Amino acid sequence: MQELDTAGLGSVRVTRQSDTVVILEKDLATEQMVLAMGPQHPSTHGVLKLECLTDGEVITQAEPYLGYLHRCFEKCCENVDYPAVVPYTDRLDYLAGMNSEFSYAITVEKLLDIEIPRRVEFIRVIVAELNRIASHLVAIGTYGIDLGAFTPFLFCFRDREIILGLLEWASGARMLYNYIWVGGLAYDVPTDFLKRVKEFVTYFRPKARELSELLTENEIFVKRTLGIGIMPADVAINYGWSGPMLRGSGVKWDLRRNDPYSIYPELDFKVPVPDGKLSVIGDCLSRHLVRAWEMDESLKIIEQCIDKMPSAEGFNPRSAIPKRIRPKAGEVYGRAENPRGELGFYIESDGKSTKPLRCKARSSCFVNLSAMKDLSKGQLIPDLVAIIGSIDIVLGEVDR
Amino acid sequence: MSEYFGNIKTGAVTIATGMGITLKHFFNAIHRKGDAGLDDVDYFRQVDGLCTLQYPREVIPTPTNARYRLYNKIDDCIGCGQCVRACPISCIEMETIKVAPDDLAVCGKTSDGQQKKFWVPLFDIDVAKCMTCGICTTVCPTECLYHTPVADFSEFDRSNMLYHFGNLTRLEAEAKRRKLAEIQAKALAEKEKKAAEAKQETKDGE
Amino acid sequence: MSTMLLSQFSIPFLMGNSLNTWSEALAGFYLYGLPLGLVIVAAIPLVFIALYSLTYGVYGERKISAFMQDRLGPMEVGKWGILQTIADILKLLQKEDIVPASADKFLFVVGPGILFVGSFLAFAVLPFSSAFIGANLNVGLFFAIGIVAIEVVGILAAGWGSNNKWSLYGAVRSVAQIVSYEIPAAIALLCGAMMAGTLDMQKITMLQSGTYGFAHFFLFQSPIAWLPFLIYFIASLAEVNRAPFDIPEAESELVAGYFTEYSGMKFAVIFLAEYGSMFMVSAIISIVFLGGWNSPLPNIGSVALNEWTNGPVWGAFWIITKGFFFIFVQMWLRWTLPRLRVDQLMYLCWKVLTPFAFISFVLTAVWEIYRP
Amino acid sequence: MEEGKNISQSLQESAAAYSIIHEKFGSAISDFDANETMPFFEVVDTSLWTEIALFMREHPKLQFNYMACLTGVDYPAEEKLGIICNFESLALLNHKLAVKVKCARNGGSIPSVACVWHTANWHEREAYDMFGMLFTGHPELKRILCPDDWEGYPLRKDYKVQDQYHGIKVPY
Repeated sequence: MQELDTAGLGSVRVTRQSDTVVILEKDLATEQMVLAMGPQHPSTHGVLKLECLTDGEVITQAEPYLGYLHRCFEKCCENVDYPAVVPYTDRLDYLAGMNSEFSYAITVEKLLDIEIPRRVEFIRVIVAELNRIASHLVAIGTYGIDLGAFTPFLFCFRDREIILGLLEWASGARMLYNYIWVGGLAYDVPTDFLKRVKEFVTYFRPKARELSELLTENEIFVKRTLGIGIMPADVAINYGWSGPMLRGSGVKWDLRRNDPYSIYPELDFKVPVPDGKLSVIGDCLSRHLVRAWEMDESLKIIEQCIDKMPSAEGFNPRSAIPKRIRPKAGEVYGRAENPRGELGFYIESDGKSTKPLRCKARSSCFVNLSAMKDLSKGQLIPDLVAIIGSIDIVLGEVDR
Repeated sequence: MSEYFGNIKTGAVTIATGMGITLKHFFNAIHRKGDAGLDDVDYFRQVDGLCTLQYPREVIPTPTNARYRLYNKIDDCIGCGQCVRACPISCIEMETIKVAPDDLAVCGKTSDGQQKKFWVPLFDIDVAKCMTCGICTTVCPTECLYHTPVADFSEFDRSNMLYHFGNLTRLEAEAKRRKLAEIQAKALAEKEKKAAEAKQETKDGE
Repeated sequence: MSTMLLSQFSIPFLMGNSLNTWSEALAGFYLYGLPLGLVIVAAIPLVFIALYSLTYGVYGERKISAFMQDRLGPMEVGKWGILQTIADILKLLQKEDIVPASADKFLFVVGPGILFVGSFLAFAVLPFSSAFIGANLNVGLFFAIGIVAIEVVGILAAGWGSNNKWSLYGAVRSVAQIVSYEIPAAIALLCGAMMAGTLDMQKITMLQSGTYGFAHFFLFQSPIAWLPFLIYFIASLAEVNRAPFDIPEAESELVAGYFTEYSGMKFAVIFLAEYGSMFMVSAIISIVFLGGWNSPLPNIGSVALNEWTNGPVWGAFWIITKGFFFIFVQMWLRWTLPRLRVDQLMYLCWKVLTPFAFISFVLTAVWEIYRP
Repeated sequence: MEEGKNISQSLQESAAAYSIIHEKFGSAISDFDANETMPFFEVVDTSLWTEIALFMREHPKLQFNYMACLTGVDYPAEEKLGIICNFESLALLNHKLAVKVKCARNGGSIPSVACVWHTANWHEREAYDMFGMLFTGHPELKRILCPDDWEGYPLRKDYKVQDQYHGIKVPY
């Protein structure tokens, strides 16, 4: 008779009877189970696979597997002209196409070193902020679903629908806009557009309030997210987190403020960070709250932009677009604040071709998700769902 | 202990608030929002209420500048091929035949009076591939290629997604091709003759 | 013979208010001197009620959720989509009945059956009107509490038999949840039983009848009856796996919990059982606290509203209305609240509901002794 | 005008940061490429790369705590592969700097900095996946976006897609 220790699975007393091991007695040891969460799972927000090692409901290790939605964005970019990359950027983060385009456009403009008409900048900011609200609405709504509240999701989609309608009216498409071009815009906005946007802002404020009453202030919701998946600020920075994730950890860092581009320096808005009163800094609730607050700030930005908007007289949205985009040889890393964080583009040009030599998208979701392994350790399965939801991944951007 | 009762109290209060909101919406369900498009002045003056529509019968109008199904007004197409080159995913396939000089009048002019110099026997758009980016429409010099606001054009058979816009039948195209070949052959012969003559002349000159 | 037959036939229609005669008459129905053992005949109306509650439960759930979410809900089948559930049933009937290759076939097949039986057995002791109860047990309430536990076996069989990790999680969660919540639920119901002094469902209901209508209901008979009422309502949500306690089938965590692998009619049976038990707990709460088949309308002077609205048929109307009201509240909660976590669920059960249930038990006892 | 001044100021900051690193490592790093769009230097002695990275993160006047991006690049003309890292001192000193590290095109390797910045972990896996350079010292260097048994490195300029993948025709 002997005792075997089976690597943390509790000890087993066995005996040998002519070469076969007979288990006499087993401790009340739990066995670890491999649980494949995804690629088809309701709460992985797309085709993400998490291979979890679970001990009961407790996750001892979770390893993300990506690439199910890999569409060779970077290879495609090397084979098309600079302006033709724009529709592909829409498809990175398909919930915030305008922001992705914006990021790409300012990157190439930095390389080209061209001046953009002011009205173009204002329109860009308005559509980007509208899209940010739309994207945060999806984030908040799907987070509700992850935690079991279905109704807020549909309220979010009801309001997002209006934003998509507005953007469709401006750009011609609902999600994949190809509206912000390198050096300008595809079209000027329709005549009544700004008036309607302003009406939307007044319409949306009470709805946002209702949403927060229904979901964010709900005690069950708070209990489900408070203190779950805490990420300290320094670790978050080391992981390269950005956007609402980083702000949720209490770092006041917003590229619109700290690395200003476009007309953001002229605008008055706050960078919301949790103060630790409503939530534990760095937990899921903080990240959720930051998103909710950011919607308010975006509304403010939109209002200011409409007030300050230069007149449309003699305005040609394509006036600054070069006839042929062929940047000088060089490299550039440009970035903008996306709803999910820093979307950067590294572009290398050889100075001869009209196609980029290398175009890399630094996706915020990809980087944010890389902390999954650390965050999920020792959490329960429902908490894992809450954490994935709070990271707010868009697999289109993770896998590119 | 006070935390314990506080928790129960906040729980009860917030749950009641949430239930109030959903109940309000429940009773609001006697209203329906309507199907105004966003370009409608009264869009935000519609009542709050059920906001979904019964799709095939009720549709939110797409704005006039919406960018969905790609359409080519072939009568205006001059066959320049810029769209084919611009398309990032090569969903346009095009074949052109140069118009013979005596056919120019038959081939006609575009609506803005430009002489067409190419027959376009083949102009196929694979709308299944098309990602409606609109790049082809911006390079089109005659603006004959454009996106229409028709958003729902699904098909049961994928081959029906291949839209043919070419305006010549195969026989016609063959005839035009042959004619062009003849003319070209003639021109070539002419050229050779001329070259030969020139050669002769230079020889003679020597 | 013929007169005997006639009398037996006409009994249910002639008996009026006298208790349980309809069902007993049906059960004791002799044809040519042979007992047809017609408990089954007595059960037929029950099954119809159950199917009705399923059909319109599902339809109601879809419509109610739609209206709360500013949607239209099902609209295509019939006017306002009223035939949607029938279309769904037809669809489910035609579906392939898949048994996973690696499933434990016996448990997989037997699971939904046990679930269904567990949820519908309790219907036997529910008095649907003064003249109709499936089986008039003198321990009816006890039977109803006990029989719910059979569901657990069905859920565990289904979850284990599926041989799917998500199903197993769902099943284990469900067992833990239902077993825990039985305790506050039972204690809360005991408060009602204590006020009635009997476990007989029909007698409990009768004790709540009177000319003042709702004022005779146990909920309004004692100043602390709202507490066991609330506790039982919350615990019953957990017992039938409704939100915010739907963690055994939490679709965003466990895909569909213990019935992930089910399809076709087996899925339909599980669904039927779920809506059946929803109605069952709603009926129990209305019987114990809200007077069952008694009309809530009081007599006002010479306007004898209470008497006009009481009787066997009215009784069935009242209890089904009350049941549906609680089903509505269950749905209302489901479409408002997020889901609790497993440990929070247990916290709520053991640290909130159970102590309060004991407190309400003691207070009810005190009230019953020293009642003015 | 305002913007122009800003950029040149950030360039000065980058240059100052570079000079600190240069002081320490001397000829192990190349000269400073002071362009306006992305000022960078190249690590000549690649074996020192992890050390330089750690120095960049820890030095009180550098404090590059944030790796914004790590890009793999193919240089077929030089027969080299490279990575470009964009660093930033986030919320501390707010200066930026980019670093290039190159290795041989066939079987080349670069020391991993995943132990210095967590960001580098997945980015290096991605660069390996797409270009095929090895990162020595990486905790788990395996493909991330492509399947594990994919052939070739897709973002190399001379990449030819495989015909069949588990019996599925690949080229569309």
